[in-house]
Amino acid sequence: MLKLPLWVLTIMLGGLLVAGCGDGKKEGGGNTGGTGDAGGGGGDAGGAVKTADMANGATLKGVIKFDGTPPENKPIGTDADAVCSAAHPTGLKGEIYMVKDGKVANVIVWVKDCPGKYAAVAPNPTLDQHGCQYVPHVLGVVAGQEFTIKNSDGTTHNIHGMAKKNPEFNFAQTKAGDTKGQKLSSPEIIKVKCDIHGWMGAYVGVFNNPFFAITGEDGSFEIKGLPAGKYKLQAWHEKFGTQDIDVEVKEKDSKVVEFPAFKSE
Amino acid sequence: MAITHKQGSDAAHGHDDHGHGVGDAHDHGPTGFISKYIFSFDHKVIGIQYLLLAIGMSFIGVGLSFWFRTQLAWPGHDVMTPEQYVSFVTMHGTIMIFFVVSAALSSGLGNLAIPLQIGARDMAFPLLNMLSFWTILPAALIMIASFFVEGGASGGGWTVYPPLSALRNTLPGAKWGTTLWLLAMALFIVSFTMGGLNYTATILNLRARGMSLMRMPLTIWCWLIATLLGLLGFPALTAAAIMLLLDRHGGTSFFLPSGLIVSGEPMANVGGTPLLFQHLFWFLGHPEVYVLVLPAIGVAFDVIATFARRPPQAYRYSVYSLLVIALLGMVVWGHHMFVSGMNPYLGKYFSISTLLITAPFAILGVNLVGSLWKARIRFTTPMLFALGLVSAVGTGGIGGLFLATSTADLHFHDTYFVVGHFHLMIGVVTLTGTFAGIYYWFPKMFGRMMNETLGKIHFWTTIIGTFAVFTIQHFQGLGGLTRRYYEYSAQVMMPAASLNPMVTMFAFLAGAGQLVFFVNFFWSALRGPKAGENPWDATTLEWTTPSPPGHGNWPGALPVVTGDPYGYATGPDGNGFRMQNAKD
Amino acid sequence: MPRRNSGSASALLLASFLLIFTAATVGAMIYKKCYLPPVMSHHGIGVDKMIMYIIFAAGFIFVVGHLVLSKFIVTYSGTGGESYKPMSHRAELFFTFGPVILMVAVSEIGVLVIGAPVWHEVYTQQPDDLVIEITAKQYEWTARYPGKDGKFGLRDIKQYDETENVLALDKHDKTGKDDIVSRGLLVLPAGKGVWFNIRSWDVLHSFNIPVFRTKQDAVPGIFTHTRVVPTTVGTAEIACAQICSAGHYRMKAKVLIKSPEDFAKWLSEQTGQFE
Amino acid sequence: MESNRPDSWERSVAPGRRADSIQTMAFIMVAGAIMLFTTFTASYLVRRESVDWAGMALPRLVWVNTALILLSSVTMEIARKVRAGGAPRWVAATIGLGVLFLVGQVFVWKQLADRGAFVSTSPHASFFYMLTAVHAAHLAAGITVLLFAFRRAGRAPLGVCAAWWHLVGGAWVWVALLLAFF
Repeated sequence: MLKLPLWVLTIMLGGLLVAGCGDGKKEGGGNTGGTGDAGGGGGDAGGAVKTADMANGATLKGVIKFDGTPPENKPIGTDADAVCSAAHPTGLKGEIYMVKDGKVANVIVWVKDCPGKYAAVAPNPTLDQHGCQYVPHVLGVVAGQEFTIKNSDGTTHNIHGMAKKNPEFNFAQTKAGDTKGQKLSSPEIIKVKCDIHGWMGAYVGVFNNPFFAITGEDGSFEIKGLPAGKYKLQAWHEKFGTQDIDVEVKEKDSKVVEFPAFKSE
Repeated sequence: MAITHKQGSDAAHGHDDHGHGVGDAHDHGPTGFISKYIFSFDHKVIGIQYLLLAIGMSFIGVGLSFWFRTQLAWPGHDVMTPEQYVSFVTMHGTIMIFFVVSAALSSGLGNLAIPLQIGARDMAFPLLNMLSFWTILPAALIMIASFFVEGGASGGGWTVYPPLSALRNTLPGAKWGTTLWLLAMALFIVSFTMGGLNYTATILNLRARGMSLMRMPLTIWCWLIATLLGLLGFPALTAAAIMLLLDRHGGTSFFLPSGLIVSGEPMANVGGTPLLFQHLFWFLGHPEVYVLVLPAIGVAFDVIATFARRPPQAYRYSVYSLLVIALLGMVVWGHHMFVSGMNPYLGKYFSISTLLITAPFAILGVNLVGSLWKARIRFTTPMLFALGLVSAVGTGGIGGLFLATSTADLHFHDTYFVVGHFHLMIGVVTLTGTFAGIYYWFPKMFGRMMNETLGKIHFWTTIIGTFAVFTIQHFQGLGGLTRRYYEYSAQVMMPAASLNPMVTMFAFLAGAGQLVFFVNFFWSALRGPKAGENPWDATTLEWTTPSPPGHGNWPGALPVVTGDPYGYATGPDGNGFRMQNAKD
Repeated sequence: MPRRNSGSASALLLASFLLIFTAATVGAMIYKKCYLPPVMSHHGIGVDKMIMYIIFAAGFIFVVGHLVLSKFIVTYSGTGGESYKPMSHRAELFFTFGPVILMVAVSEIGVLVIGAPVWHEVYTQQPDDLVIEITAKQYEWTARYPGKDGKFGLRDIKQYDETENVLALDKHDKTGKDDIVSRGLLVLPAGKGVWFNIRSWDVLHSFNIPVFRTKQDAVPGIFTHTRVVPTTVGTAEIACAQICSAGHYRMKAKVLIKSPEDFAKWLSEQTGQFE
Repeated sequence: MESNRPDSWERSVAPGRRADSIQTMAFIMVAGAIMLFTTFTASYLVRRESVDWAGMALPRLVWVNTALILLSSVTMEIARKVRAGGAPRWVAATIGLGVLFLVGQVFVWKQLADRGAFVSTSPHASFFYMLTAVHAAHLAAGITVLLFAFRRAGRAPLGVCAAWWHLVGGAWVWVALLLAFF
C-alpha cells in the first residue's frame, strides 16, 4: 500500500496531479500461472559474459517422471474463431499435462545457482503460433538472446508476455507470416498468452546461461558444458510445480540425475 | 483575479501614465514584435493565435483520421497495428474536439468577435486572456507528446472510461499515455475556464452603451450560453479526472470495483463503481456538445442575416430556445448511457427528457430556414457555408431522434450511426460554422478579403465530402457496423463494412478541400484584396471600425448602440440597411 | 417585378445539391430496405418497428425541411423581388410553437407508445426464463449455464485459472459442480425467453448481438441484465461493442440458436466444469 | 511589456465596469466551485454505498480547524465592514487564520498518517485526503488573492474576495460535515 499523504498534499496544491510515484506493483496476487523464480544464481549481474566450454564441461542427463494418474487435458472450444476451428476439425485439447507412460514433457530443468553470465549456445529459437496453439509450448532462451515470434495462422493473435522482471510485452500479429524479434534481458519464466484465444498459453524461460533443457515427449533432458562445481538443479512444470536436487560435477563428467517424480495433488 | 493585482501593482509603482479619456484610448498600442504578436493582450491577436493553433492541430487530428480510414477501407496491408488504431481513434477524437473545434470556434472566433460585436475595447481581463492561450498551447504539446512515450498515446477512447483508463496494464504497454492525456485535459480545462470567465464578464459587463441583452447579436448569445454551460460542466470532469488520476497513480479505488482480474492477475482494488465515472464524464460531455455546436449556429444566424439581407426570423424565440437548450442540456447526459448498465427506469427518463430538446432545436431550425423567407440572398462563401450548416444541423438533429430513443439505441449504440451523427453535429456543423465565421470576419483579422473562387471550391469539396462520409456512416450504423473496430469479420456487418472504401474516398475529397482553404487563408492574409470598413454591408458593431481594427478596436469613441443588431431590409425599396449604432 | 438573379447559378447549384442529397438518402434507404440486418429475436422486431417509425417521422421532416430550404434558396436569391416585412406576432408564435408541438408529439408519442413496451420487455425477467451468465474478459466471451440443479455455483477468485477455470468457479461448492462453462460459444433455445446476467473481469465490454438488436455493457463489479427471446434457428455472433483495448475488434463469440429439442440435447451432452 | 499594459484602454470604458467584471467573474468562479464540490459530494454518496465502506474517526483537530476557518470568515466580514476597500489589520488577520488552517490541515494529515490511514487505505481516507487537498487548493487561491488585497489595502475589491472566502469557508464546513457524519 502507498504511504503518500504528503505526496498528495504537494501534488494537489501544485495542481499537478501526476507523478511517477506509486508504481502499481500489486503485492502477492497469487498468480495461478505459476511463474517460476528463475534467479539464475550468483547475482553478479555486472560480470563479463563467459562462453560455456562444451568440450570440457560436464553433461547432465535424466528423465522427468510422474507418479500416478495425471490430470487430463480439457477439450477446448474454438468456436469463437472459424480459422481455429477449421485447423482442428476433430477438436482441440489443452497442452498442460503432457504425460506419456509416466514421463513428463515440457518440464524445464535448469541450474539454479551457476554464477556468472554465459553466452547462448543454441541458435535463436522461434515461438510459432500454429493452428491457434503455441509451438513449442515451452521455450528457453539465454538472457539477451533474441527469439522470433511468428504467426502462421490466417487470424489475429496477440502475444501477451506476462513478464514481471522484464518489461511486459503485448502486441498483435494480424496475419500469417508476421514475425517479430523479442529480447528479454532478465532471467525469469514468463507466461505468454493470447488474449484473443484464451486457451493459448506458452512459457518462455529466460536464463543467465545455457545450462537448461526442456524435456521432450519422452521426458528426457540433457544439459551440456556445465563447469565443474556443486549446483542446485531444478525441474519446473507449469502446474506440477518444482523439484530441486543437489548435484556435484567435475570436468568432462557425464552424470545421470534422478529427480523425484511429480505427483498429483 | 490576476488582473486585479496587475492593475494594482501598476498603480502602486506609479506607472499610471495612461490616464486617457474615452476618446483617445486607441493609441499607445504595443510596439515590439513579441508583445504585439506573441505574448499579446489584444483579443484579435489571441483569436488569430487560437485559429492558427487549431489549423496546426487539425493537420494532426485529420491526418490521424486519414491514417485509420485507410486501414478501415483497405485492411490487411499493414497500414497500422491494432494498438495504434485504438490510440489514433482516441487522439483523433480528443484533438478534434478540444484542440480544433473548441479552439477555433469557441476560443478563436469568440475572442476575435466578442469585443468587436459588443463594442468593447478588449476582453474584460486581457492578461487572463493571454494566459488562456498560453495554457492551451502546452496542453496541445503534451497531448502530442503522449504519442512518443512508451506504449504510445492513450487508447481508451476519448471518453476514457475506467477501468480501461484507470488500470495501467489493460492497454498494451500504455503506462503514461492516459496520464499525459489527463494532464493535457487538466490544462485545457484551466485554459477554457480562464477564457470562459473572460467571455462571460466581457459580455455581461462591457457591452457598448445602449446594447441591452436583447440587442445582442445571436452569436453573442450563443457564445454566452455555451460558455456558461462549459463553466458549469467542466468542474464535473475536473473532479472525475482527479479521481481517475488517483486511481491510476495513488492506489485508490474510486472507479475500480472488487474482484478485477486483468490479464490473469487479480487486482487489489475494492468497492469502486465504474459507472460513476460515466455519469460525471457525460455531465460535462453532453453540455460540451452544445458548447461546440451553439456558437456555430450563432455564426450562421449572423451570416445568414447579413447575406439574406433581412433580420433573422423570431430573434426573441431563438434566444429563449437557446436558454431552454442550455437548461435541458444539463439534465439529459444519461442518453449516452442507455446500455451502460444504468437503471432502465433512468434510461426511460433520459430518453423522454432528451427528446424534449428536439423542440427548442426545431425552433432554431425553423428560424434558420425561415430567415431566408422573402430574403435577397447573396451567395458569398460565408453564406454558402452557413446554408450548408442549416442542412447539416437538420440532418444531424434528425439522427439525434434515433439515438435519443432508448429502444432504438439498443441497435444504434456504439455503431457508426453514432459516429455519423456526432460528426455531423460537432464536426460538420461546427466546421461549416467556423469556416463561415472565418470567411466572414477575415477582414477584421487581416484587413483583407479571402479569395471567393478558392472559397467556393473549398465549400463544395467540404460539403460534398463530409455529407457523403457521414450520411453513409448513418447507413453503416443501421447495418449494425460497430465502431472502433480495426477491421471487420463478423458476417452480419459485412454489407455495411463494404461501404468503407467509399467513405474513405469521400473523406479524402473533403480533406483535399481543406488544403485549398489552407492556401487561401495564408495567401489572402498576405496578398488578398484590401477590405473596407464594411465590405459585406453588415450592420453589427464590428463593421463600424476599420479593417483590421487597431489597438483598442475603435479609433474614436466607442460606438453607442441605437437599435437592433439586424437592421436589414430598410429603406423604401427594402435594399437599405441601418448600422446598429446609426444616429437617426 | 424583374429579378436580378445575380446569385442564380450558386442558388441552383446549392438547391440541386440539397435535393440530390435528400433524394439519394431517401433512395438509398428504400433500395437497401433501411440497411437493417436480419432480425432473430422477439424484442428485435419491436426495436425495428421503433426504428421504422422514426425513419418515417424524421424522414418526413428531413424531406420537407430540405424541400423548403431549397425552394427558399432558389426563390429568394438575387437582389430584387418581394420586399421583406416582419412576420406578424401571431405568425411568429405559430412558427415557434408549431414545431414544438410537432416535435414533442412525434417523438414522445413514438417513444412511449412503441418504444416503452419493448424497453420494458428487454429489462424484465420472466419467471420461466432460462438464465445464462455471460462473463467478458479481454478478449473473450464465456457463457455459464446453471446445469441440472438450475443453480449457479459460487465463485472463488483465488481459483481463477486462465486455461482451466476462467470463471474462477469454486470447485468445493456443490451447486457449481454441474455448471456448464462454454468459452466462445453461446447456445440458445429458439422461442424461449433467456435472461442474461452479464459481468466482466477487467474492463467494460458490451454484449452486442446485432441480429437480436441486443446490446448491454458488461461492467466489472456488477451484473447487468438483458432479455432475449430468439425467434429463429440459426447462427449469430457476439461482437463486443465497447472499446476494450487493442483486441476489441477480435472479441467475438459464436451464437447458435437451436430448436428447444436440439438445445436440450446439446445441454445434456455437456459435462459440468468439475464433473 | 510595459507598453503592453491593458490599463490604458480598459480604464476608458465606463467607470465601474471593471469592478462589475470582477464581480461577474467571482460569481461564476463561486458557481463553478460549488459545482466541483457538488460533484465530489455526489461521488462520495455513491461510493459510500459500496460494501467495502468503513468510516474512520476524524482527528479532533479537524474541528479546531473548522473553528479557525469560521473565525476567519468573521474577520473577513469585519475587514470589509470597518473600511470600504478593507481594513489592513483585519485582512492580515484573515490571511493569518487561513494560513493557520492550512498548517492545521497538514497536522491532520500527519495524525492520520501516524494512525496508518493513507490515501489508498480505505475509500473514506481517499475521499478525506482528496477533498481536503482540493479544498486547500481553493483556500490557497483565496490567500493569494487576499495578499494582493492586503497590498492595495483600502482600495481592493474586497466584496469579491469576501465572496470567495466565504465560499471556501462554507465548502469546508460542508466537506467536514460530509466526511464526519455521512
